[in-house]
Amino acid sequence: METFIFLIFAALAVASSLVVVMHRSPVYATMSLVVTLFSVAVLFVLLGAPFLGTLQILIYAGAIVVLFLFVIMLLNLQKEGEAAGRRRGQLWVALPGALIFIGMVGLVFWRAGAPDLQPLTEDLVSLKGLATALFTDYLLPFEIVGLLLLVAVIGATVAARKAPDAADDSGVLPREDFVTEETARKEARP
Amino acid sequence: MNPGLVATLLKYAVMFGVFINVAPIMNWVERRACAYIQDRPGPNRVGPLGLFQPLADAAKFMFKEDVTPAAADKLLYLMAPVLALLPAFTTFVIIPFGPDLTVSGRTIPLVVAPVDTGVLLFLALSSLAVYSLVLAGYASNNKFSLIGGIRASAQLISYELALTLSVLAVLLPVNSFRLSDIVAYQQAHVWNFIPQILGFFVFLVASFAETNRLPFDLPEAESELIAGFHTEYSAMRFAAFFQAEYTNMAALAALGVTLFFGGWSLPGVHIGGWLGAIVGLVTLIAKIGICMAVFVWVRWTFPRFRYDQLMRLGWKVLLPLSILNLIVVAAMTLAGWL
Amino acid sequence: MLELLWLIPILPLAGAAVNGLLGRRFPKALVTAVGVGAPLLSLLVALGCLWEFAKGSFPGDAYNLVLYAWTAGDLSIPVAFLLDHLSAVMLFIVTFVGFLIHVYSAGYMAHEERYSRYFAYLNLFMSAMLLLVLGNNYLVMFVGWEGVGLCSYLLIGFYYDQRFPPYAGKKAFIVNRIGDFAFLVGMFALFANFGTLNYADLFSRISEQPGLVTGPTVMGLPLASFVALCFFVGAMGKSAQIPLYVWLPDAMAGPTPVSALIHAATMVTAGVYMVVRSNVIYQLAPGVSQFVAVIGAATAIFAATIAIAQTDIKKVLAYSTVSQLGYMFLAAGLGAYSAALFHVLTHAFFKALLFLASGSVIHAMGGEQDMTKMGGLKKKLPSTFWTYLIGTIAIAGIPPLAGFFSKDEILHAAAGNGQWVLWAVGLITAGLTAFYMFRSVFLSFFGSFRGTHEQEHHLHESPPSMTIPLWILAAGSVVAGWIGLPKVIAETNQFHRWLEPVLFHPAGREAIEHEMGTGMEWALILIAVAVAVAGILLARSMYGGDSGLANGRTWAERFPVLHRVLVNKYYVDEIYDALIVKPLAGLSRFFWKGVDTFIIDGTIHAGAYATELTGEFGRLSTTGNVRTYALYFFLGVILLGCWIAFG
Amino acid sequence: MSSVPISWYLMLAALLFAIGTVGALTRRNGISIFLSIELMLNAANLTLVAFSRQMGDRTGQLIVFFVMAVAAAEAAVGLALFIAVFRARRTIDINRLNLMRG
Repeated sequence: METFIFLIFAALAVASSLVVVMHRSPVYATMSLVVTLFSVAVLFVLLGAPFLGTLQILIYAGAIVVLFLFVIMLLNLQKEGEAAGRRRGQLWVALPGALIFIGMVGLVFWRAGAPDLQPLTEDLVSLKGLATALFTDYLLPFEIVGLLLLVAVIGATVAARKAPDAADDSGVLPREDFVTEETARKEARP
Repeated sequence: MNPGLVATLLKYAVMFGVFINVAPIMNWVERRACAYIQDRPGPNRVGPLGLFQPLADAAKFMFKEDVTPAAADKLLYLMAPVLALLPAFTTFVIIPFGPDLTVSGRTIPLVVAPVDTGVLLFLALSSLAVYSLVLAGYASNNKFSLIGGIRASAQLISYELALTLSVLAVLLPVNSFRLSDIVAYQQAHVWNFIPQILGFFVFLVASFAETNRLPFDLPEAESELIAGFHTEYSAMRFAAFFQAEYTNMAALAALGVTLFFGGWSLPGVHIGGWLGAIVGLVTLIAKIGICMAVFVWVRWTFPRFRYDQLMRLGWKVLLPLSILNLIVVAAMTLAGWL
Repeated sequence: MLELLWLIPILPLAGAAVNGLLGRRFPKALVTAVGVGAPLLSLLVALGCLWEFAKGSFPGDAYNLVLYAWTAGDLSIPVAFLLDHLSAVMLFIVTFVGFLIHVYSAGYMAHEERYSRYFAYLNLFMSAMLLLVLGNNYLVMFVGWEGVGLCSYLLIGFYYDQRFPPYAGKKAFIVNRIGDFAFLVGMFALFANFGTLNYADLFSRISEQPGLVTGPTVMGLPLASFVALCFFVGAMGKSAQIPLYVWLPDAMAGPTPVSALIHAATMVTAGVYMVVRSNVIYQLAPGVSQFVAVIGAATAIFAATIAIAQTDIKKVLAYSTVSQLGYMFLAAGLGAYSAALFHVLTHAFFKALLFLASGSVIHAMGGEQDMTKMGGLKKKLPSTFWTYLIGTIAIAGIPPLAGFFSKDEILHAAAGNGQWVLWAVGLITAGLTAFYMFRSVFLSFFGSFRGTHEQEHHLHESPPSMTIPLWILAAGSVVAGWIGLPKVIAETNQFHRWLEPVLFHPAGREAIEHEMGTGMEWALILIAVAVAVAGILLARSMYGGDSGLANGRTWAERFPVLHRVLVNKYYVDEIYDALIVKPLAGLSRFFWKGVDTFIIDGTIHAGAYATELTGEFGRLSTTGNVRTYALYFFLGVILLGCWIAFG
Repeated sequence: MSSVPISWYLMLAALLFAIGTVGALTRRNGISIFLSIELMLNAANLTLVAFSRQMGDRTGQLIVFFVMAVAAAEAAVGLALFIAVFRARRTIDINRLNLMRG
């Protein structure tokens, strides 16, 4: 049963990740990534980490990828065209590299054999244990990650904001879905 | 066959039966209530009091032509309604609808999926609902739809934060993600909306936004975006969106009553066995019904927000309020008052 | 009451903070209320404290109030206030004169745009000055010392939108810095040897064992002499003695009340206060004391001669201040510390009065400071004229006004010590003082008006907020001297007796004054008064009447070289410029062009060029395309992985 | 119950990682590169969880948690940068953003 589920979702993950990498439309690529993420989440649950599986969906699929999609639509990105100067060379180096990498890992496992998975312990699955470790032994990294997120929020806001003077000088109307009270009043003035 | 699997399938069948019927019933309720509020009769031709109106609508949806715009992205256009239904019909699996049942020596918890990460799973699944709106908007290849889709993604992400934080505050004193534990806690103490009234209001407002209901129906705003992301949809695909919207509402209402109003339980009532299960289910349905009525009432009473107001409310009012609520509840929990 | 001592400096500080931070938004009346109210409250508290102090309702000679200890590692400096007989006198001068000048300022600065800023600075000055006076150790004094320096800088450059004032402020700051440096070095020397800067600890240990300071040497000098010299160099800067006096005349670029308060009555006397405070050390360094006296006398006569030729009324007063400060140091150097402080007290009254009255004149003249354009103001500005005249008589040393008594005591000390040269210099200076002060009176107030018609039309007496302080100060200028009547008139010198607890008399250096006969004393007094009267009469004969200005010109033409030298202030600024500023600038330019640009930059450029050359080759690998870099990275990872897996 | 050997999980992770790497190295669209990087991060996460299971140590799971947080931060900042770049250049084609060419 477990093997069966693993095989299904592993195949799904590989297939969808190939779509992510190969499809020329960013929207399809993004949606395929959701499938990959979902498959990996299932594998997390199989490995005895249901909390991480849920988080994977909640954070990755529910927030991060939505953000990708949001930006794709905001910029209205179209399919990657066959523009001039396409670099084939890049592919001919990257592909053998990736194959070497896989071969390398495979060789390591071929040498080491395939030990069975350790049995699942109650302690490993329990949410309480995870939370306790997070807020005691790993409190400092946790705080640092919190700080990192705060910095990222501020940085993202600053980076994505329109330059205030440029917006005023160009005389270009703000985009309609971002018309605020102030800009509306400014426009109304003769 | 595995008896556990059978029980799960049966439980799912019960909940599915409840939630699939929300949309037709609400269709009728909404139209009649709207008419009542606007001082007009509303649909009253089909059957007594127009009660068979939903059937007529369903028939109409089935026989209408299913149009796909020529410039649309066919695959995504097809997937969007399906994606809308998917979270709608999975989220309710974690809602408990009665006390534990003992059948031939086996204890069966009356919840479809009694998982440890209960509430989180609900949030995770419901967060996927945004994809259908965004994809529908994108695939239609129509600027109104696209704007509706962008608005939907921004709005849903923004209000998810406040919603999640208000839910987290409920979990703190209970010390568990399982909704059945939360119900048990409320049975033992008092319904959560009393100590956490602030959290409840944040939850209420955020759930209006999460379901794209007025006053937060910016993604579909008829007057400016025609119908937003589902402008191009017709016939059964439109019906799927319709169904998904009401099912989502019902699921959020179910979560709300479970978190804040004791779920299937009633204060002072402790009945076990089959009777208890039935009473629990009926109580849950009744509570969901009251919540849905509030949804309808609010929809026809409030005007729509402007987009910037919506964002300001979400980030500058609800989010700080929910954080405040979380801090207060955490402090009270630490102090042992909850 | 005495435990409220800390309020005295804090109140003006609070006023400064309020006006400085919020004053722009306040209405003018509120700014005035805060700016004048804070010194008033401070004055009231100070008077209460002085009353308690005079009653002596505490053990010992001095009252100590420790606020908190400033601690850094092993070092602990208590921030503490001290009220003894010496700081009591200074406290009275600063709060009383300071308050009057604040009142005057409210009228004088009424039309000033930066009104609130002015009061913020002035209050801050009060606070710093009080800190200087009240501190119970040298470090607290130094904090106040630097604070008043800062405020002086800010207020001299108050009209910063004009050309000259910012320059003058900078000059004052830099010149003072030289003195401050010496002061600091002196403090370090004391601290290194005693581990404390507390007056009481230091002085009691020194007076019990004078060997502690006369024994060890620093740079070839006995410790006492070294410290005394350092402190005196500090005082030279702050109190404008030769050779560091040059900033004070330029400081007149600030508003006139500021000149009165900071550059006449209080701040510039801080040096005198410091020397008197350190009298224990100076008594043990007789050589340095003699040096102080000589410098003081030289400054006195030097400045007085310059003042004769000046036509700017404020410049006359400024040089007169330098000259009077020279008197004070003369007294301090002679060991007549009470006489020095007595002169500080009387000078505070009459010099503040003179400055304020001149301010009133300038106010009436619409900003005109040149006496050659005045004349005949007696009738138009009666209050101003009478008060200015009282101040002039006081400074000229005519009995029974204040200046006479203090100046007489200084001359008496010189004669009593047998220093007849210094006595003669002081006497000549007294005559010159009487001459140039009456010269300014005759030029400004007598004769006929020489300004423009428009100015004449606008002539008006100043408002009461300005004239009332004038009259109060005039009264002070008359009576302030009576607290220190000389022996020949009164039984004992009250002021002398008051200061007795803080003065130190080492064995073998008693003053000789007791041995002088009464007749001799009367003779000296008469000579001094006669010289002063002669100066006045000379001024009247030269400058009295309508032809005063023309007479002056004739005299100037008779001695063209002398006149030019005096008008140009002995070319001291030019000499400093040629001897110090120019060579320093040249040296800096050498370091800039020669050392920095050529040697240092050249080395770096060579390195940079080598780097650039390397970069020219290295850049071939950077395509600017992120993916290329990522590819390098990936290949590196693979190689590393192979090495780990198979190596 | 037959259990899946850990090496299967790890091989799968290696495969996903390789796919992500090739994507990141060959795609020209900035967003696509980002997606590939997310893929690589997920492969790493899978490895961590698998080893965590095998070693019976939950540190691996905790690190996955941190990786997710960092990925969220990275996505927020990265996408904001893309918006800014797009405003200035009207494109997020990586090949055309070569101002840093030596």
